[in-house]
Formats: sequence, C-alpha cells, structure tokens
Amino acid sequence: MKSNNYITGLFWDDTELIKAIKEIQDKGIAIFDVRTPFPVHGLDDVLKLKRSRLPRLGFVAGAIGGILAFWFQSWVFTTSWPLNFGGKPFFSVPSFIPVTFEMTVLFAAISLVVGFLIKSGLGPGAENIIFDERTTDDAFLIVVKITDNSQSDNIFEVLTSVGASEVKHVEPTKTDTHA
Amino acid sequence: MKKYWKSIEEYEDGVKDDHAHLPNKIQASEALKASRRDFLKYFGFSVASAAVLASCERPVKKAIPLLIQPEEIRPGIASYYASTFYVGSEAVPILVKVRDGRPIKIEGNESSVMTRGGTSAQVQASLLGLYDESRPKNPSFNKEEITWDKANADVKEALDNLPADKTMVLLTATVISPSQKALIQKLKTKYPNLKQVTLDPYSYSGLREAYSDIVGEAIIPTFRFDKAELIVSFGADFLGTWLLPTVFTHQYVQNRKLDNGQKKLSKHIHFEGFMSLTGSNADERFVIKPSEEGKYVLSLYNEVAKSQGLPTLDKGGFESAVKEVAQQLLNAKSASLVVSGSNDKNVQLLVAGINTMLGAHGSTIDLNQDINLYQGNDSALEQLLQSCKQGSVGALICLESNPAYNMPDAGSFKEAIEKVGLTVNITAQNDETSSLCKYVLPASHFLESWGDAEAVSGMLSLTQPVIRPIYNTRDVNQILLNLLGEDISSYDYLHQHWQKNIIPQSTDSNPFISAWKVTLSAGLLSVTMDKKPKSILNTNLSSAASKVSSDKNTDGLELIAYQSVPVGDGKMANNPWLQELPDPVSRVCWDNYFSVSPTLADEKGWKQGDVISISNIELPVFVQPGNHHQVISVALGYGRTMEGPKPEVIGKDVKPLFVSKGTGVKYHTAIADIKNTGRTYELATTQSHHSMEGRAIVRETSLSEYLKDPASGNEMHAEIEKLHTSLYDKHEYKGHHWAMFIDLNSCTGCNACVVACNVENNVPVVGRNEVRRSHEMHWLRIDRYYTQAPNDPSSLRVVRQPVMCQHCDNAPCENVCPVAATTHSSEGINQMAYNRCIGTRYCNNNCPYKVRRFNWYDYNGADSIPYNRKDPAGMSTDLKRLVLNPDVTVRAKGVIEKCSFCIQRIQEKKLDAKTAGEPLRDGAIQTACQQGCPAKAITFGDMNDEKSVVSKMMKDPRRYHLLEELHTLPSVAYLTKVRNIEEKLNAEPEHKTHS
Amino acid sequence: MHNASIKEFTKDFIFPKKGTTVFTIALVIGFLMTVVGYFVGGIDGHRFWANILLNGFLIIGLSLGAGFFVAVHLIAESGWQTSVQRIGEAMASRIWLGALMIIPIILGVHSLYHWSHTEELDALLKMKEPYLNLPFFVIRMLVYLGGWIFLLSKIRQVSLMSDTNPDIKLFYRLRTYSAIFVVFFAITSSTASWDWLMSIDAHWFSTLYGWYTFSGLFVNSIAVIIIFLVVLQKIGYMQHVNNEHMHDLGKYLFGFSIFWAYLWISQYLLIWYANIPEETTYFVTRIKGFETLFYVNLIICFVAPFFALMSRGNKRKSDWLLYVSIVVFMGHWIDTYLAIMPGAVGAEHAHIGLFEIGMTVMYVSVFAWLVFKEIAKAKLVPENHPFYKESFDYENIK
Amino acid sequence: MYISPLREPLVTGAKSYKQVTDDILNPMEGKPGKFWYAGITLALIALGLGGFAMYITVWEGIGSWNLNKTVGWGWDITNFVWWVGIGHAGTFISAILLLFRQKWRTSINRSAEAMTIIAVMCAGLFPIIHMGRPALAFFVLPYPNTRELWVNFNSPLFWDVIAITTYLTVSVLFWYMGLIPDIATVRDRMKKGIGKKIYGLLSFGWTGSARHWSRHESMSLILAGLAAPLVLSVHTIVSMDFATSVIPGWHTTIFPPYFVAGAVFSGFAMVLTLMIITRKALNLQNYITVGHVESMNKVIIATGSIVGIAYITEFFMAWYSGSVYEQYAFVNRAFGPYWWAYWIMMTCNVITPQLFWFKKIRRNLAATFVISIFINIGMWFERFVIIVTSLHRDFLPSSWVMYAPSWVEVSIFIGTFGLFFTLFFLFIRFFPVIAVAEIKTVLKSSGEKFIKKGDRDEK
Repeated sequence: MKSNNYITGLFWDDTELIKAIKEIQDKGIAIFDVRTPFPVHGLDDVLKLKRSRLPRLGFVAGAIGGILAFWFQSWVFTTSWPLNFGGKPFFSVPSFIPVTFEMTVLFAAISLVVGFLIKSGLGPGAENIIFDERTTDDAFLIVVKITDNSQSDNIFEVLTSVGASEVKHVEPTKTDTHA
Repeated sequence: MKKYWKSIEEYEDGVKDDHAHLPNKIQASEALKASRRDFLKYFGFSVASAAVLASCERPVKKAIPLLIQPEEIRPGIASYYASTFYVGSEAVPILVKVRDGRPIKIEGNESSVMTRGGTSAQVQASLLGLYDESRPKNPSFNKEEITWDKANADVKEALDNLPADKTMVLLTATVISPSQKALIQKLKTKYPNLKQVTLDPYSYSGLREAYSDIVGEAIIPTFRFDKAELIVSFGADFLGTWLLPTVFTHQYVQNRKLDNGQKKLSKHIHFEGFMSLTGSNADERFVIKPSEEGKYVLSLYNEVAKSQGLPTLDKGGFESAVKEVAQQLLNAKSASLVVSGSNDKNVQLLVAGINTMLGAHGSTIDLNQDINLYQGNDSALEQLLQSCKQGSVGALICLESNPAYNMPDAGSFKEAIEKVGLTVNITAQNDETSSLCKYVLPASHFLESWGDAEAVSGMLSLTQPVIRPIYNTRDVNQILLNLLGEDISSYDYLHQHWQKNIIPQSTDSNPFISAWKVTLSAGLLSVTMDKKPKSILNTNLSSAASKVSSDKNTDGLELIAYQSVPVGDGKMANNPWLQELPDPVSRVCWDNYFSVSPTLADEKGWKQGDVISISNIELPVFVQPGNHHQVISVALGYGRTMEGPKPEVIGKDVKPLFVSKGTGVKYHTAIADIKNTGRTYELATTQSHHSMEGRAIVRETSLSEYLKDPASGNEMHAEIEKLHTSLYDKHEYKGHHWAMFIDLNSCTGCNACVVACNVENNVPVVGRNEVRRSHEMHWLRIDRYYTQAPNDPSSLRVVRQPVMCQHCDNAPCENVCPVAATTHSSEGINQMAYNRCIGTRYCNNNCPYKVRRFNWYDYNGADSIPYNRKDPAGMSTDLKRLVLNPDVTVRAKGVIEKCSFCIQRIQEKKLDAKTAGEPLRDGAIQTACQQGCPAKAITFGDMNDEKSVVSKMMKDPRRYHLLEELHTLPSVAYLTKVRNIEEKLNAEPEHKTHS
Repeated sequence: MHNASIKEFTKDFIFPKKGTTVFTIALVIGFLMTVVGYFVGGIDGHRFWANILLNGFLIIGLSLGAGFFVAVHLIAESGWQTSVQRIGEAMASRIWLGALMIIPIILGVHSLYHWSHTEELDALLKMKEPYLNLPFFVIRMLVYLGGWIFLLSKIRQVSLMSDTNPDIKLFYRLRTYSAIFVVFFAITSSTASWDWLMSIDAHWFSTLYGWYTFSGLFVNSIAVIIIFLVVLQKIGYMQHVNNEHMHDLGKYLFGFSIFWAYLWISQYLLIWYANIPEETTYFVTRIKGFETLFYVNLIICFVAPFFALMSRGNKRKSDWLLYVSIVVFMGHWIDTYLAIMPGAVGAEHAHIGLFEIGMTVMYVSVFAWLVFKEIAKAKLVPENHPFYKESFDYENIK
Repeated sequence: MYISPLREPLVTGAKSYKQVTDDILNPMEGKPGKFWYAGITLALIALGLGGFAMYITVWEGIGSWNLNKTVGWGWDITNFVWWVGIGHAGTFISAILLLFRQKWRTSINRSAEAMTIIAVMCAGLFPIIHMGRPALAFFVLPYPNTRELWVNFNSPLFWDVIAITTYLTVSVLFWYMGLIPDIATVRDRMKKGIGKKIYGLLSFGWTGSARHWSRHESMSLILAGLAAPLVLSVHTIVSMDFATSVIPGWHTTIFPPYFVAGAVFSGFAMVLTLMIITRKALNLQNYITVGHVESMNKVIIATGSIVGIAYITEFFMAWYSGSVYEQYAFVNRAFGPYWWAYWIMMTCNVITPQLFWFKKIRRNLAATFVISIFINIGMWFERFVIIVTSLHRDFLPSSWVMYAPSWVEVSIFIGTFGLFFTLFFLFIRFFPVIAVAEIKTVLKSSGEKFIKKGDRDEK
C-alpha cells in the first residue's frame, strides 16, 4: 500500500526553483509536482513534461464539427427539403462556409476546454489538494511524494540543502488523484 | 411527398386515402391524385367557413341547419351577383363576390360594353360602406328611434295633411333608376304640389344648359374617347372624375395601346390650371389660369373657324397660343373631340361649337345617347333655397341628396331648412342633413337594395341585394312605395316594372326563357330607344362669345376646386380605404390641402406643410409641380362632419369659398384674402421624392421614335440582357411560371388596382399618422415621377409606374431570410409564410424595389397581446372584419407581407381546372389589380405556356424589367411608355453600357 | 549563445562561382524555352504582353512584399525578424529590377487594356476615362515606382549603414522610412493593382481587389524569403536561424495563406451571393475555360499550406517549409495568371505553354541571381540592430 | 530570455510577485467605494430605462420605433454592429497579440475580454429585440421538427446567430480559463467563509500544478489560434449582413476586412476609454502604463488608417463602377441630408486617430481619452451612415424617406449602456481586473524592478 504522504519545499523565486529542481533530480529524487503562481518558463523542460495532446484533440473535434456542419447543411438543402431561395442552387457551397467554419471553431474550442478540464481533474467543485495557499500568490513549491517512509529524512535534507525556505511534511486528508 | 400517419389506426391500416371526407366533386378521379396539402386546404376551407357561418352577425332566429342545401350555396366557394354601383356620381356595372353570405369584393361586370369589367377606386372601396357601423340603423323622429310602421304612417299623414299652399319638395340626388323615376312620378301624381329638385354634389349644370341651347334638351351627350384620334380637353378630368371616368378610361386607352400591331396612338392635348390626373396623362399640356379658360376656348374656336372660312367670334386673345392645336384639330377633323370641364354654359357652348365645326357631333359625340348622370340644375337649387326661406315649402324630403353638405351654399341651406315644417331625410349614411331633419328614414346600402340604373340611355343595369340588410333599413324603392302606401315589396315592384316597361323594349330578350331571370343574372340589358334623333338646332354663339370675352382677367391668385380621384365628391369620405389611398398626382392621403406651384411657393416663401388661410379656411400648402404659378388648387369632398365611429373631420370643406349667386356654381374663383398662419401641419404622403434621378426606371419614348424602332427608349434592355451572366444556373420551372405585364402606356394612374388589391388581400389601413411615418401597408403602389428640363417648368411631364412585388426569380429578399419564411415557389412566385416570419425586416432592406411591408403594430387584432391594437381607422371592428377575404391570412404584428400575385386566385383557378379535368385556360386567372383595372393595363399569365398572352408580350420590344441590371430576374415586366409627340425623349438616359 | 558562436553562425555570404553557372544555365534554358515557345506556340501580342505583365508583376511583387515585411517588423519593433531581415532587405532593394520588368507594359497597353483604345470606348469606359487614360496611367506608374524605389533603397541604405555605425538613431531613421513606406504602400498597393491588373477587365470593379492582390503578393514574398533562407542554409550560411525562427516563418506562411484565402472567399462569396452581372462577369470569365486552374489555385494557395503547416512540427522543419514555399510560390503564379490571362488573352488563346514557363524561369533566375548577389554585399544579420540579441533568445509557446 | 533594453518596462514601480497580487486584488478585497455605488446605481437606472423601452417595443410593436417601409434597420442594428465591434478588442488582444507575442497585452487582456463578453451580450440583445416577433426568435435555430422545416443557411443573419453564439462561447471559455488561476489566488487569500466557498467552486480546483500550467498554456495557445480567425470571422459575417445584399453602399467586397479593422479600431478605443478611468480609479498605474496606452494607440492608428483607406477606396470605386446607384449612394452620404453623420464619421475615424502619429499625443492620457471617445462616436456613426444613409435612398426614388429614432430606440441604446456598466462594475468588484498570473510571467522580463528603464529616446 502506497502512502499518501508528501514533503514540500517552498521557494520564493522561480530561478531558484528551477535550479533546485535540477539539483533534486540530480540526486535521483522524483519530483511529484511543482506548484507555482504562474507558468514558470522552462519548468516543463526541467520536469520533462510531455507535450500535451490537446492540439490533436482540438483538431479532431474541429474536423468533426466542420464536417458535421457541412454535411448537415448540404443534407437539409439537397435532401431533406430543397427550397429555392432567390434562385440559389440547392447545394450552395459558398453559403455553407461561414457556418462550417464557426462550427469547426466551436467544436474545437469546447473540446479543448473540456479536454483540458477532464485531463487536469479540474471543474466546478473539484477539490484538489492545496499544499500551501501561498503558491497561488508568490510562493513556489516542490512536492515530493513519499513512497517509502525511510526516504523522508533524506528528502527533507535535500530540499533544505537546495535552498527551500520551508520544508514541510504534508498528510492530505483526501486522496490526491489529480495532482 | 412523404405521407405521415396521424394515428395508430392509420399506421396499422396504412395511410388512408385522405380524401374520403371530401365532397363528391373533389372525389373525382382527378382529385384522388391530389396531395395531402390539398386535403388540408379543403379541410381548412370547410372548417373556416363553418366558423364564419357560425359567427355571422345576424341574430339567429331559426337555428335549424339547412336540410337541403341550396344548390348555389357551397361553403367556401364564392358566388358572384351582378349589380350596379351608383352612389350619386358615376354608375358602374359590377359583380359582387359573396363568400359564405358575406359580400367581400366588388369586380367590374365584364359583360358591360361600357366598362368591360373596369372599376374605379371608389367602386372597389364602396363595399366597405356596407359594413359601416355609423349608418343609421333605425327610422327616427327627432333622433328618437321609431318603428318603420310609425315612421311611414307619420310621414304619410304629415304629407297628406300638408296645406295646399305649401309645396312639398323631393330633393333627390340624380335619379338614374327607371323604376325609381316611376315611383317619383307616382308620388307627384299623388301629391300634385310635390316638386322634385335634383342636387348633385358636383354641378354639370352648365354643360346641360349649353346643350339645352343647342339641341333643345338639357342633355349630356355621350362622349366617345375611343373614337377620337385627337382629344382636346379644357380642364375636363375625364380619366379621374369627369362624368364617367371608368368608362372614359376604358375608351381612352383603346387608342393608347400598341399591342397587336397597332401603330397609332390618339393624341391628347390638355389645358388646365392645376395638375390633374388627366392632365398628367396628356401628350401636350397647356397650363392656363382658370379664368382664361373660356378665352382659350374662344381663341381656339376662332382659329378653327378662320381656317375653315367660317365666321369668327369676338377675340379670345390667345389665338396664337392655340394656333397649332387648331391645326391639329383640323387635321383630325371629325375624329377629334373637344371637351371642357367648365360649369359655365357659355364656355360649353363654344366647345360644342368647335365640335360642331369639326363634325365631332355624330362622330365622337353621340347626341342620341344621353348620359343621365348629373341632372341637377344650379338655378333650381337657388330657387329652392329662396322658397324655403320664404316659408313656402311645407315639406322637404331629402332623398340621398345630403343638402347640408352638397348644396353649393350649404350654409344658407341650414338656415333655410329651419323654415320648413316637415323634414325627412332618406339616406343610407348618417349624413350632415340627418341632424337637421325631423324624420330620418334609413335607406339600405346599394348592396342591400333592389334597384336599377340607366346611366347612359338605353344601357340598363340592375341592382340586387347580396346580403339581407344588416340594420333595420329599407331600400329606397321600398321607402317610396311605403310613402305611396303601396303594399308591395320592392323586389316585386322592380320585377313588375321591368316586366312591363323595360324587357319588352329589349333588343336581345329571349322570349323562351324568363327574360327577367336572365337579365337579373347578367345584370345588364340594352334597350332600343324610340326617341327621335336629336340634332344641332342653334349655332349662334355670339352672345356666348361676347360674355366669355368680356370676362375680366384677374391678375392675382386664383383658386380651383377639384374632385380628388380617391375621395371624389366626398360621398364616401368616411371610407378608410379611400382616405388612405394616395392621390394619384400628389400622393398625399388623409387630407386636402392647397396645392401651389413651386414658383408660387418660392415667391411666397411657403414650404410644404405651412398652413395658410384663404378666406378663413386654413389648410396646409402642398407644393405641386404643374400648377399654374398663379393658381392654388384644393380638393372638394373633405371636411365632412357626418358622425361615425371616428368622428374626426378629415380636411376642410372648401365649398363655401365657391359660393356664387345667380351664375351657377363656378369651381374657380379669385383669391381675395390670403394669410399665413405661421403654423405647420404634416401632410401624410407616400412619396417624398419625385425625380427619377436620371435612372432608367420608367422608360419612355415618343411615337415617332417608336415607329422607327419599337425598342426605342428601351435600348438598355437588350444590352443588359446580353450581359446577363450568373455564377449559377437558373432553376427550372417545369409547370407554370407566372408572369405579369404592365403596360405603362395604358396605365392612367387611377388607383383602382390599389384598392382592389387592398380589398382582396386584407391589407390593413393604418391611418394618417402612420402614413406620415411611412408605415403605409399597400402592397401595390403607383409611383409617380416628374421629368422636366432644367429651369423649364413647361416641359414638365409625369410618368407613373405601378410597383408591386416583382416576384424575382433571383430574389435578393429570399436569400437573406434566416428562417426561410420567404422562398420561391416551383411556379416562380416569391412566397411569404407569415406563420414563419419573425420580422427581422432583412428581406425588406434587401428588396431593391421596396415593396415589402412590415406590420409595425397590431393593426387588426391578429396579435395575442391584449390592448395593443393600433387601428385608428376603425377597420378591425367586428362588423368591418366581415369584409375580410377568408382566403387570405390576416397578418399579425411583426411580420412582413407583400404582394402574392393573388396566390389564392391562382390556386382557385388551378383547382377549378383540375376538377374540370381541363388545362388551365390562359386568362382564367386574374389578379385583383388586373381585374379591377379599367384600362386593362395589367396582364397576368403563364410564360411557360407558349400561347399565352404574356408569352407573346415577352417578345415585345417594349418589354423591360425594373432594375434589370441587377439580374434579379423579375416576373413582373413593364412595357415602355410611348407618348404621341414628335420630339426625341431619350437624350441618352444616364446609364451605362458595356462592351 | 555566446558572441563567438553567433559570429560563426552568421558568417558573411560569398556568392559561389557555382551560383553563376547555375543561374547562367537557368537563364539560357529559360530564354530558349521562351524563344521556342514564342515561335512554336504562335504567341500573339495579347499573350506576349500578358506574360510580360504577369512576370513583371510577380517579380515586383516579391520586392514589395519583402519590403513590406521588413518595414512592418521594423515599425512594430519585432525582435525575431532581425535574423532574416537581410534577405528581405536584399529582395526589397532589387525593386528597381521589378520596376524595369513592369515598365515595358506601357508599350503593350493596347494589347492589355481595352480602355486604352480611346477611339472605341463605350459609355462606361468614357465615364472612367478621367482615371483610365494612358498619360495618367504612366504618371501613376512612375509615381508608384519612384516612391517604392526611393523608400526601399533608403531602408536598405540605412540598414547597411548600421553595420558600421552602431548609433541607435539609425534605427529610428530606419523606422521612419519604414513607416513612410508602409503608408505609401498601403495606398499604392491598391491603386497599382487596380491600374495594372483590375483595369484589364475595365468594366469590372471590386473594392477588395487591392487588398486581395496585396495579400497574394505578401504571402508569396514570405514563401520566397523562406526559399532564399533555406537555400542559404543548405549551402552553409544563415546557421543562426534556428527552429524558432523557422516556426515563426512557418506561422507567417500558414497565417497569410489563410488570410489570402479569407480575402479570396470574401470577394467570391459576396459576388456569388449578389450575383449582379456587372460583378459576376469577372468570375464567369475566370471559370469558363479555366475551370481546372481556378480550383487548383485555391487548393495550392490555401488547402496545401493549410494542412501542410497546421502542425507545429511541420512548421519547424526547414525542408518541409521549403517544399511548401515552392508550392505556394507556384500557387501565386497561377493566381496572378488567373488575374491577367482571362481578361487580357481570353480563354481560347490562354494556356500555360513553353513560353509562359520559359519566361518565368528567365525572370526568376535573373531576380534570384541578383538577390543572391545583393545578399552577398553585406553581413547576413544587422549586428547593430537593437533587437539583434533579442532575436536569438526566445521560444515559441508549445 | 533576453529583452532589448530599448523596450519599456511593462510593470513599473519595482514590484515583487507579492506586490503584484496585492495591488491587483486590492480593489476587490476592500469595501466598494462611493464611486462604485454611484456608478452602478446610474448604470442600473439606465438599464431600467432600457428595460422599459424594450417592454414598450415588445408590447406595442416595432412601430414604437421610427423605422419605416424603406429604412428597415436603424439604431437597432447600428447599435448591434457597434457593440459587436467593441466586443472585438478583448479577443483580439488576448488571441492575436498572444500569437504575435506582444507582452503588453497581459495588463489589459483580462478587462478587455470582460468588456468583450459584456459588449457581445449588449449586442446580442438587438437582433432579438429588433424582431417583429421576438418570442419566435428560436425559429432561427435548426431544431428538428415535424414539418422538416429547417432554416435558411444562405442567410447572413443565420450565420450571424451562429457566429455570435460561437464567439460568445469561445470568448467566455477563453476568459474563464484565464481567470481560473486568479480565482484560485483570490480563494487562497481569503479567510474561511462563504466567499472562499464560492471562489473555491469557481476556481475549478486550481492548484497551480506545473502539469496544469503546461496544459493550460498549450490550451490557451490553441484557443488563441482558434479565436484569432474567429474574431475575423465574426465581424466578417456581420459585414456580410450588408455586403451580401444588392443595396448600393451595402454591397461592396471590401466590407469583410474593413469591418474587422473597424471593429478592432472601435474595440481598442473602448478599451482605452475604460482603462484610462479604471487604472486611475483602481490605482493600477503601475500595470497599465503610458507604454501600454501608447501600444494601443499604435494599433489604433493602424486600424484607423485601414478604415480610412477603406472609406476612400469605397468612394473611389463607387465612382469608378460607373453605376448610377453606387455613385448616388456615396454622393448622398457625403452631401445628402445625412451629410453631418458622414462628416462626423470622417472626422472622428479618419482624422482624429492620425493625431497619434505624434508621440506626445500618443503618450498623453488626457488626449488619448478624448480621442478614444471621438472614435467611439465616430464608429457608431460609421454604422449609422452605412445602414441608414444607404437604405433611406436606394434604387427607386419613390421610396426614399428620412429616418430619425424615437425615444424608445434611444432608450434601448441607453439601456445597453446600463447593462454594460452594470456588468462591468460587477466585474471589477468581483474579479481581478488584470490577469495576475500573466503579469507575473512578464515581471522578470519586463518589470521595472528587473530591467533598467528603457534607454529609448523619449523625444
């Protein structure tokens, strides 16, 4: 059974943070998460985060939206009930373009946001662990998950040594599934 | 078409034949092929008609359904009854369309040789008078309602007991009914001291007196504009209001059409002081002061006489001005016709003299056929006033004459009538006279009456009721019969009278079947006349000439009174359809006004809407190009104070300005007293810009150019046609493809079509204030433009163009409707689904012709919001709603509406053809505007039918489409206007050409 | 990056001997094709002059688009563009070449422009005569060319001055000239396209035409800048240009291809929708007899770059960008062809033959040759540009 | 990341991360001032007037407006286009400027986006209220029904419905996704209580995890990539409401890009109007600096000049087309009865923004404020000129009329101001006006504390 304990190290500067992360990683300690008040430049490289697949989701959803919209308009105008509007052809492609475009964007945008929220475990009422409330203000936090309690002292030390101004042991009450 | 099942049973049994419940007629094998939509229509018809019948206004006394349905009544299917329109001015044979017991439309009677089915705006609108709630509903005595029995008994008793030294006067409108004349004769026999005096709302006394001098009888001969190659009119508005305008329009356009290879046009020269409808149609127009009119006539007489070597009369003073006219008259000889609208006997004598010299009498003027209208005599009226004032009149019975308004000197009449002991007003309207009379005997509307008419001698027509009297009224014959004490119904009386006196004279009566029934059904009868032929007796015109030449010329401003085309003599002044009908010249409605020329307006510093006062009558100024610069014109027929649901007085009665003693009524006068009031008044106009701005909207040419090249003036059409490119193919119209042609040469602008359209299509009346806000709802309008060379008012010309939805095959309006409320039918009709319309008005913005109309308010109560109805004209009362055409949806607030090509008529005739199993005959479908047009300027048909008239017209080089360069492909086409003049009209219109 | 390595990466370009050979051969081939095409194809005056116009406009468009690219980035104080600025400058400074190529159309006005036949003008062209007449046409052309040559040469001159003089004032002066050029070009790009292209169909008009033409020549210039860049890289220069720069150029090509398509569809949709003959005639003449090209044009100017450059990865691959750029260049050649030929030559006589291809090969070789020569004249990066350093230190968001 | 010293700091006053948070959240954490109460009261009064006028409109009918048989659209659609135009700045700033890596956007994108959303809501009112039968507005949606009657996909009004709803949706998503981290900041700074609960709910459980940030940035970029053409498309489609027609003055091909430029132009002007007041009222001068204003003013010259060129192009082409209708339409604009509207438009939109070529004016807040209001007025008149002067005299002179609004139309317009400011006051009360997290990202590269003040020539 894995424990759900964490050790957090607090920093006050993003440059120091990056430096500390590198040092921690050099020491072979896996960083569970980093909490920052803003997207720190270069952090994903250091943490070797994979590039998000959201763009692909957006493309697919957009394509579906566009194709659906174009198909629907064509179906209505040529099959369901072909009506003569001002002598325009039933299959009046130029007229379908604006709506096709808008639907493409709409589908892509909604799917992106929904995909982002689901993937990140965010949403109305989502309750994720907040290790330190200052991380949304001006503090930077390195979170290390303790898989083996024997490691905790070492981690404590390492965090302090790389310049963390506060190092804490956190036992969250809820399972942290989406960190 | 997909079939939908509407119940489980149906689903299980398969979709049933939808037509099982239909009348047998529809169940014919043809009908089995009908679609579900047709079923819904039939079903809708029967439900709707049931509802209509159930809600009929009549008190239900015998609530027993018809066990055996009368053969001629079929719910949802209209019947037509022949009748005659006559309310004191012109008489027009009509057919009345009755749907489910309600008269809902008046059409012209096509069997009439005089009109060939033509109508006028007034004829069309007269229908509404039937549903007028302000009509007197019961007989009354001193404004207390009494029964007919009592009224009859009392009046009869009073008449019987009238002292012998007192005369009794029957003051009638002109009676053209033979049966009524006979009754009056009987009355005269019964009461020897009864005197009949005729009062016309507009006097033609001078004309009759002139002919009285010439032929010995005070007749008005018939004028044959169809036989005239040259028409010279001195102020006679024969296309608008003079005598028989509907008949004359029909005659006039016979020589103005260029179809069927006709290469000749009659020529029309017009002299007048203000811009009249007829003047605006003239080829040449001379603007003269009314006081000079007689001298112009005299000058013309002299010129004609001089050229023919006949003795001339006193100098008129305008000989040189009319020299050319005289020359043209001499060229045309007996094919010319000179008419005058003057009420001056002397002028009419001179006109008759010219006609005599030219040989027009007997050619374009038929002395042996009289026009029986306007039998009034001005001096008789003056005598009547005198004798009333002297107290020698003991009883005055007004019969549809409304002297309190119609008397030339209505003010004196109101004093005079106080001296009369017994006063009776027999009237169908709650008119001004009723309040002055002791007894009011309510007459029925002519659509509720039995009667007959002989407007032109020998041409008889019948009037028959098409609905039971709505109120407790009786027709005039019945009232007279009652007064005579004869116990006979007016129907029986009429029948007997005709059987005895008229049918035997008939030239075409068939002895084998009941001639009466045939006549009644046809509504018309011609009889031979056994009068002896009339001829010119007296040709001495010197006294007339000396009187005319001695008339003083006035230097100052002159005022002309005229009858406007919509309102006329004011008889139907409380008819909202007519009040909202824009004047064909000024395009102003809901008011009369002082029209002044732009020159005069500039000189006086007046702007349109400035209220000025002439002899204490205050009216706004309207700037009217084409008026003489020293002439102010004003319409009669306004300022009626009759009571009604809307007691508002519309305009001012200007008759008091024209009171003259001893010389008969003159409709022009010198202006003595004119003041600015400093106030302004906004006139309700439907057109505020009067120039075509160099655009090829109305295309015209001259006859000489036309003869050289029939496409002259229309060169643009071929060029544009050549350049028509499109980025997509045209839709195919496999069945019908409807088209409408409007011959601009035939259209005189009389506006009959506009009212016909309003009546047919339930077009709401919105009232003066809404018209001011450009909210008028007319589906069809007649645009009027002036063209004029710069700084040359004499070159002013008027062109007109009826514009309705053009039913474009590439309609810009249809493209943009977001909800598909307006689409193109498979027969080329631009159709509106009112139910679907959400009212974005996008279509209207996009319509280059601006023919779409938006329901700005709840004009007729079709809205579901309570208390928001905007019906200033009172058109949506329960009674007036009965006039609505059940085949046409009443539109709710917030939807767009427009001309539908009378889709209901198209569908009806298609269905008729289908049930008869015959192909649809070309011409079977007539749109309302087409049918109402007295000039037959509108043609409707199927351009896919190669033999149809419109298909032939498609090849006419005069054909063009409005704004055709936009490639909207309208289904409405126009034929160029060709004027009978020499000059070249198209000095390269400002348009572009492509290589 | 250290200064030393930047120096290495940005070493000056020396025009290689091999280049002379390559361009000479290309020129000769082009010339031969042109001559052979002329005689074999039976080229008439219309087609001859139409090709002069087509290639002249294409070449001057490249200079103008590149000039606009440089100028706009200068006034917008964009950093990254500094790395490729010299290519744009070199293209722009060869504006006189484009001018020389376009001026000959004055000799061919009667073959190109119906309105120049003053003796047989219809009413509409008569009405337009105050604008569409030969003297005014020539005057306008001289004004455009003079203005462009002056301003673009000035930009190049000041930029070159900055190589030796680090004064920031030079940058401000450069910015001023750029601003003047942008304003001048904003107006003249429209009027020039009306004069030279739109007036071929003298009856036709479209308010969008100028902007549409501008968008085409601009995206075409970006494609050509990319081509020059990648070619230089392939022969060992311009190594300072990294993936981020490629990514930005790719985005440019992608974005402006979409922008071009946007203007194309805006013009087409509105004319198609209203379907008024005076407007539809333009597209009708361009579809009838040119069906394939009409749609191919759309595909290679829009669909191809759109899908080819949609993904982030593709925008960062210089080879891929090169191919796409070549396709885009061909697309805009077709676009210009479609703008000129249907009106000037007509569907019956216009087709793409040896003559057309040869002439373009010839023109393009001359242009490329001279641009390479021009690039060789100066440093490959403006080292004293105030955003020079910034240009190397940025990243695109992932 | 190296930043040229030429560039001006985007955050002045030596701010630390903490100070950034404090400064920006300060206005919403304290009690609202008199100014706020006075403002929202006025706004609510205006909103009430508008509501009453709309009630009259629906009850009585469109007849309570002064539109007529010829001029079917007047103030309604003028206001609609005007508000939609204003609603273009926000997404332009956050999407297109993001793509162009313009860092100065970070200080204004939040409020500009909020303004966008509110403006689009104001705009959205008009297409509904201008209908004759607004209760049936749902007819424009292609919902399945037994008659198989859909809608007309040819209609630009239908495109409009789709475009505006898409635009509103995407703008709200974009704005809200950007807000989440800041809401989390608010949440975490709050003591326990109902406020914390609500902001907790609204923050969607944001923690500031590096993974979230990475994904968030990626999503933002693609949303920006989608929103950029979307911004163009919305006003393009609005322009097609006119340009697809055949009416002279409406039907012209330049409309799509020209409307977009005009929309951005008016949007920026409105952002400036609001920002110049807001920065003062909320004490945010260090974040919305003169440099920001200058950058926006540059966009204004660019778009204003594009619009000016479009005006001239249209005028020239009207003559060049040789069509009497086109020629008349433009002569009528400039010299017809509505000449004043045209010249107000020309003065405000073409002439006044040219003053921004002068650096002194560009960097002068008072001048910018005045000019921004001029532009707002000018752009309103542009739409009025396009709609009313084109319609009131089109093809057939017989139908030519004049149009002036009724009190109802004016009141509805005032009402939308009421709605706009009501929502804007609520926004500045309950949400951070500046994107806190985004400011922090540029603080080190562009904050005064970290870089030297630009050595650029201040002359």
